Amino acid sequence: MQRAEKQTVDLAGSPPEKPSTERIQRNLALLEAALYVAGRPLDLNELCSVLKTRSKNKTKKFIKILASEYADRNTALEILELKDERYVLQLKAEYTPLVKRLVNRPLLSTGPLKTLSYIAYRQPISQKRVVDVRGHHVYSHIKLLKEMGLVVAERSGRSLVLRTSEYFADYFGLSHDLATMKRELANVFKDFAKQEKLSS
Amino acid sequence: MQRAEKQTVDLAGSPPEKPSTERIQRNLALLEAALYVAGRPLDLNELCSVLKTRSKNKTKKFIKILASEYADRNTALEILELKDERYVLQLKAEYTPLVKRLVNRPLLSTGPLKTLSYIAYRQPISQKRVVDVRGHHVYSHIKLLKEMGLVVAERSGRSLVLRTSEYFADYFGLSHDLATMKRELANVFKDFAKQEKLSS
Amino acid sequence: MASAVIKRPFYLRPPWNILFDFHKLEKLTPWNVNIAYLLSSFLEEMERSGQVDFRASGVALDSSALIYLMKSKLLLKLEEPPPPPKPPQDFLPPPLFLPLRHELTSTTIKHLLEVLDDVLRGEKLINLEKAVAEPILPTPSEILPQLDAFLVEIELQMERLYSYLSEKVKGTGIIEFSTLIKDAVRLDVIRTFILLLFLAQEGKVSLWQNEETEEIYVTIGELKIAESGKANS
Repeated sequence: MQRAEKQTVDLAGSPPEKPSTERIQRNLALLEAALYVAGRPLDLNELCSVLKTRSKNKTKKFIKILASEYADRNTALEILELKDERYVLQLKAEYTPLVKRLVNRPLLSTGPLKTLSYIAYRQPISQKRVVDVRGHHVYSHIKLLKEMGLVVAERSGRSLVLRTSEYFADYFGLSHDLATMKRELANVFKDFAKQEKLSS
Repeated sequence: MQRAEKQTVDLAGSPPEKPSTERIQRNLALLEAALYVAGRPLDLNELCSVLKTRSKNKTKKFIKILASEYADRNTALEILELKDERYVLQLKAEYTPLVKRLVNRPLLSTGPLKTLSYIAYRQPISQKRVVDVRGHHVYSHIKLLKEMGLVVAERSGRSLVLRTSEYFADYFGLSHDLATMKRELANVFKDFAKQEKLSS
Repeated sequence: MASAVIKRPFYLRPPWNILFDFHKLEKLTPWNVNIAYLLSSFLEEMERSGQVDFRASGVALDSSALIYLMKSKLLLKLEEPPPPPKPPQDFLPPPLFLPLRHELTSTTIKHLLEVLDDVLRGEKLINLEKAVAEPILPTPSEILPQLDAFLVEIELQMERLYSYLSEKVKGTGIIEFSTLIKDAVRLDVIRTFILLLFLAQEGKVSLWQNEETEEIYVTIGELKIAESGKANS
């Protein structure tokens, strides 16, 4: 708390045109704060608004410094740049199995994740079709995915049509535009298949 | 970064089992991972289990190193020691107002939140009573609330008694002491009840 | 040579031999056999050659029946319901990896209170419903099941009581109700009385009561009258 007070005093006294070390530190901290609370990829516009600047270049410079600091630090967290200049703070994948039991929200196991993949890939898709292809056990998956806000169901005539939510797109840093998102997903799956081949 | 390295090098040179720098880094990263994904205070037992050690002293040493690294780094995040040797990784309070508009995801959807509020208001309360008042669908809510660590269930004779957890208190900024927490909750609810009476 | 040819009957030659070789019969594909042709040519040949042999005809008939049976079994096999449709094939993408991210959530204690309002209103409703629905008297359903079972079995019970009575009144032709219900519980007393009323209605027993002692007397004396009446009519 004392630290914080000192910092704001320093900031208030610093000249605007010559970014002081404190000012840089402050911007980096703001970006870190934004990424930490969001828990999803943020695009450059959102990050600009946090820094209260219109300069995407400036924001990009800061976020890249922050990402490289994280990389140098070599700890459990990483800042990744996703497609379309989106950035996300997350746990490195290798740590997931070691701490996932401490997560206070339902985590999806492989079965529901497969169902999610399939819905995402084929959306909009009727619930019936998903059940036909994946089996009757997916009713529980669909319920879980809806509860977690990853999938939404809409009534269309007599059938239920499933699609992924905006939260889903945000979570994975995918486009909100359906066609684009599907293309992005197809690439994700292709990369995955490649990795599988390499590792097997 | 340099500071952190210096520190770990110091440790590496210290007796008795002479842990390697990599090993120390790994332990620090594990604790960071645990605190990051939990998003709530963890006690020493939980942290010990992450390091797969029984030595609370060893774990305490590591968590203190991690906390001081965070402090030295002077970014948006901090690791604080709370009462009863509990530790939490959190956003420094001063950053909250600057980024809170990026937070738009509710803890729970309305249904489970209603069930949680009812349990909090009437606790300790039998599961049966909650089901009677709210309907059979609340079994899934209670399951979710337990999975999220917001509610704990205790067997009392032949019935299950529900009450809110310490994590619940942490989340809503209530006291960690159970008795005080209940008093605080009671006060909040009393104020609410008064308003209710006035408005009706 | 010539005698050997004469000895060997014509039907052991193709094409008729398949009707007389049981080992071949079991192995052949029944659809390849034209039974009508085989049998008619067999008869023609028998007539032509003059080698009339009823045993051979019998065997030929038996074999062709067997071939028919094989054909019809195959037909039924073909008509068995088709296997359940296999799940449609589709590209199943690999499971998405969900990276762990901390995420602040927006729910505050204020939200908790807002929804609590709703829940408590629901709680009041539940209590209200309960108060209204609280039954003062036992519901009919609590009594009816026993009564139902009794009514369903009433014919049976009447028969039982009647044969019991028939045995009891053999000597005197009369029995007191009090003797009938000796040691019986109240419910059984009532049931017995109801059964007696039913029997009396059907004319199988007669009942009358002594006005002073209130004893009810039961006889099955009228039965013979009723039966003879029936027989007469």
